[in-house]
Amino acid sequence: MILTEPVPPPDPGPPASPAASPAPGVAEAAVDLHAVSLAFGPKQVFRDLDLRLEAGRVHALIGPPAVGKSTTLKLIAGLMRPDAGEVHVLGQRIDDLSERALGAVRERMGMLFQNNALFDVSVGENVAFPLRRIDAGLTEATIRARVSERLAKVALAGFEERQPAELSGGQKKRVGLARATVADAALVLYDEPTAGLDPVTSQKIYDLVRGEQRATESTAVVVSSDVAGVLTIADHVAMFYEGRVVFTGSPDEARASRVPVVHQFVHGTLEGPL
Amino acid sequence: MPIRFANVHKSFGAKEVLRGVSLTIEDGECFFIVGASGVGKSVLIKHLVGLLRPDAGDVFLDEEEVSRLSEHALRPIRKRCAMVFQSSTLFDSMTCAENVALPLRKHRGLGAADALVEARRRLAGVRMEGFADALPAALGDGLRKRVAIARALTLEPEVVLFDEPTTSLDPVSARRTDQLIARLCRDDGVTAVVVSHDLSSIFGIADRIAMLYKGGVRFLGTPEEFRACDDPVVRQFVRGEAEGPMEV
Amino acid sequence: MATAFPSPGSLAALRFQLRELVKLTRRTLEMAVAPRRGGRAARRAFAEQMHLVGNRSMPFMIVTMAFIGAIISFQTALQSQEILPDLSQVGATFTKLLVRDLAASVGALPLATRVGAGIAAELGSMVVTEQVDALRMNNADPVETLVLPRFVACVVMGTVVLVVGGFVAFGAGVLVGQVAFGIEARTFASTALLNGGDVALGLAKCATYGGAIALVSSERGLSAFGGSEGVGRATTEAVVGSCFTIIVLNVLLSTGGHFLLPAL
Amino acid sequence: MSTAEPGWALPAILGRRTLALLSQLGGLALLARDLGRAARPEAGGLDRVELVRHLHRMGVRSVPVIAATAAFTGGIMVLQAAPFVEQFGAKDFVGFFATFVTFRELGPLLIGLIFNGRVGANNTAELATMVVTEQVDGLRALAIDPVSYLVLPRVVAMTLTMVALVLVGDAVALLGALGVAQVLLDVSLAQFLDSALSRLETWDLLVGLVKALLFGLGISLTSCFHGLRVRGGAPGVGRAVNASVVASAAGIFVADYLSTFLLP
Repeated sequence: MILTEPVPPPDPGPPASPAASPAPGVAEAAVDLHAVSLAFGPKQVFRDLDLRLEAGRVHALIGPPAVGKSTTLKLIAGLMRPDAGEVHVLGQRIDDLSERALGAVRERMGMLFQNNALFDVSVGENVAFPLRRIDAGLTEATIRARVSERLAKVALAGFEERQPAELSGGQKKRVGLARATVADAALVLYDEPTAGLDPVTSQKIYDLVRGEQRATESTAVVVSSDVAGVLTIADHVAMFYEGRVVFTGSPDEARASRVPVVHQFVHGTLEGPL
Repeated sequence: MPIRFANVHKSFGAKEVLRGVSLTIEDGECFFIVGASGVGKSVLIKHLVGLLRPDAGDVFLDEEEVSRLSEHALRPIRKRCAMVFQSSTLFDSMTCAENVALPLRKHRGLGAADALVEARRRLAGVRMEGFADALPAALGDGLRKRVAIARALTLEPEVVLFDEPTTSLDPVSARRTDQLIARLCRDDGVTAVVVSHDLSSIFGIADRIAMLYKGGVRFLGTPEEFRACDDPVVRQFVRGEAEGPMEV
Repeated sequence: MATAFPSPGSLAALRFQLRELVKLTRRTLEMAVAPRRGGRAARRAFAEQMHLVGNRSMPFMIVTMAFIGAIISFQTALQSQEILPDLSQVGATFTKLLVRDLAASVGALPLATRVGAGIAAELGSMVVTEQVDALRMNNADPVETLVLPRFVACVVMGTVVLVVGGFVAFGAGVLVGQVAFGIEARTFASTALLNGGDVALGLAKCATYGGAIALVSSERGLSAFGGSEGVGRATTEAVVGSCFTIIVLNVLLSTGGHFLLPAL
Repeated sequence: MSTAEPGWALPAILGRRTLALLSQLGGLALLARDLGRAARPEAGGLDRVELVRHLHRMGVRSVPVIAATAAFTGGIMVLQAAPFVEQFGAKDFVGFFATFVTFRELGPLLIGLIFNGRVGANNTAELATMVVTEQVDGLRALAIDPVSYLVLPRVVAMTLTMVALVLVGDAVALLGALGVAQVLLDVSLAQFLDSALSRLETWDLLVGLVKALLFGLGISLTSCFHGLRVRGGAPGVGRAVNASVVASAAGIFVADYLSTFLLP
């Protein structure tokens, strides 16, 4: 099992600059979608979609509802397969892998689901789940130590024995976040991490996402409807519209964009093509 | 129809949500109830139409004590005081037009066909005439919200309660919804009570704001006062900062 | 899961479901023959499901089967009165009917309702809350971690529950024979007409129905989509699908039994 | 599933179960009372638009699965009778045996179970979904009484539908039995019909229909009750459906038992 090899140990050193990547010089792509097409029944979601997300950054995927942002995350995770085209993740093509072969890639990925997807077991067991699945060799003590370390990091120290049903929306979200990152994933996918949360709680979640990415130099891909919030932590933004990527660039470039849809969407103005 | 909450308490099991909320909302106001997630904003406004009943305290609508009325006696109140839910609550087995036609059929005595004609006219009022025959499941959140607003307005209510009207909407749809609410207050003299934590809406259209915190009213005033307030909890909320005294 | 759904209720949808069911059956059986990873969690999952299917369904099944036994015995006696005035054969006939078919086939229907709805509701809600996707992201194959324990539990404990239910039905039948028709319990509780083939066929039916309930319900649960409505739909389809599958399997097994394990 | 129940001592379990059963029966009684009130015109009365919609959805669209079940059931009845026919040479009785049992007992029972799985479960799922997505609160906020608008048309539609489906099912089961009798047992069409018609009474058919009426009422009330009582999001919907089909199935068996003995 590839557990520790691809990921550098958590390094409390100075945060890496946005441009830093595991292979200095050439910016390596953590995710590369090439000519991807996908349809749900009669509804064409993507036609020839190309998207390249560099390693070691926080990427924000934005766009109006139902343009395929969450679908993109599921393609990257291998939970869905494209009808045509190639999906490369962490240097490997995954769209033609079997479910079992996908396992090796997924061990290097973490995902925070929109509904948190917490299991009906204690908070501690939820966070321990990836560790137990990835490496049978970890001792119980190691697992417990890593779980409590991770829970402390999301400000939920001592919550091990609680049941998910007892928690508030923001707390569940943080448990999901702890579970997604406990195995030191090289690529973490966040599906609407702040949906339905108030501005203060949202900002706390965003800070955690950013802090985690900086500390492990991993890659984060965040899908969010809260455009203003997600732009505060992103290094790179991709905007989806009508099945295509209509904009990629830095948050500042997004705010300054003259493309009408992008401008209207980012600034939330009423007049425009949307 | 002035609205008054008098020392309202409400608990769910062991969880005390409201611990003595007192508020007065004037006629024709665009009144915002704001606060962190789970602080009991929706719980508070559901008391106004009798969907929840207080453990202690009273809720008055036009000097009528809503909290004491039976389900049957609440009906006239509910015709005058409409509610737009966070999840829109459109009936998913009916088309948009049928959704809007239902209260017309039930309360205006219109026949099924007449009600549908009138419903289409109402949908045109929120620029949804093109979706009259679509099922709600086929629409996005923003469009569903507009149909829900059209449905809530069918009986020409004097008060409309909006529960998080812009949550989970993209920025453009959110501002469109704000505009619709503002127009209701300005042009039709409707009292709007809006539950929200969307800062753009709050500073965009609110006449007055009440902020709930830990089961009570922490702040009450105009948007300008809200922005200038030096209470650290209010300030943290207004700025949307992660660090601060606010417990969430 | 699958990306394209034919409109529900159509023949295409039925064919699609059948294909999915066959696929799931094959994968579950493969897993059952060659378990990949065991461990504490897996053992606990098996025990939990056994408990759920066995112990938790038992009270419901005992009550149901008592009523079924009473009804069947009553009707059998009423019928044979028409054919033969002598009631001495009723007990033996009743026993044979019960063992060969009714204990399994009629008992499997309430069992499908109880267990099938439970499985589909649980798996369905795991799908719509994305827990199944979370399992897959953590390398836990849903068939291995969710379907296999339910399948094994249903085959094993389903058989146990149905056999126990059969005895309860038998007891209730004897009681009705005694009370309503005045047939001596000793005369009624006769195994004179019973042979090994009947027992084999009865047991085969129990195990087959148990497995079918698990597979049909799991398949429906795992293909749920679209929020709470989807969970409800999956649960409904699981109950109807399981009941219907049992009835079809009964025709197949009974016809096969008629030729391979003759009754006389 | 959490098993954090406050005790496993037998009295505690029995007490809890009794309480749960009583609270369910009480809830059903309250719902029935509310229905009586809702039926009065000033409370809204019966919504015709909804009634027609439900009759179509529940009735017309259930016909295929009910017909298939009935056909198989008729076949199975003859199949089970086969050994005895061969043993006692009772060919003259096959027609009567098959129709009598189908009309009085198996027809209503099996159709009731399938109806419970398809329509009852669906109904619970639909209402429960409406509750958890706040659609029921939405109705109340529109000053529309949920009992008169949602429950009343459903109860009326389900009861009518159940009776109609049993009539259809009886006819189809007869055909199924006829087919199998002819092919497998070499009983001629005339022989079959003669034996059925000469011995069968209208009362036998009526008993089945009375049962259908009872089952329809029971299933509709139970399924509405569980649907409106749901708690806790998508998983709650699954649990409600599960509870509803199990309670209805138990109710069907109890009602069947009582009516079998009370309607001679």
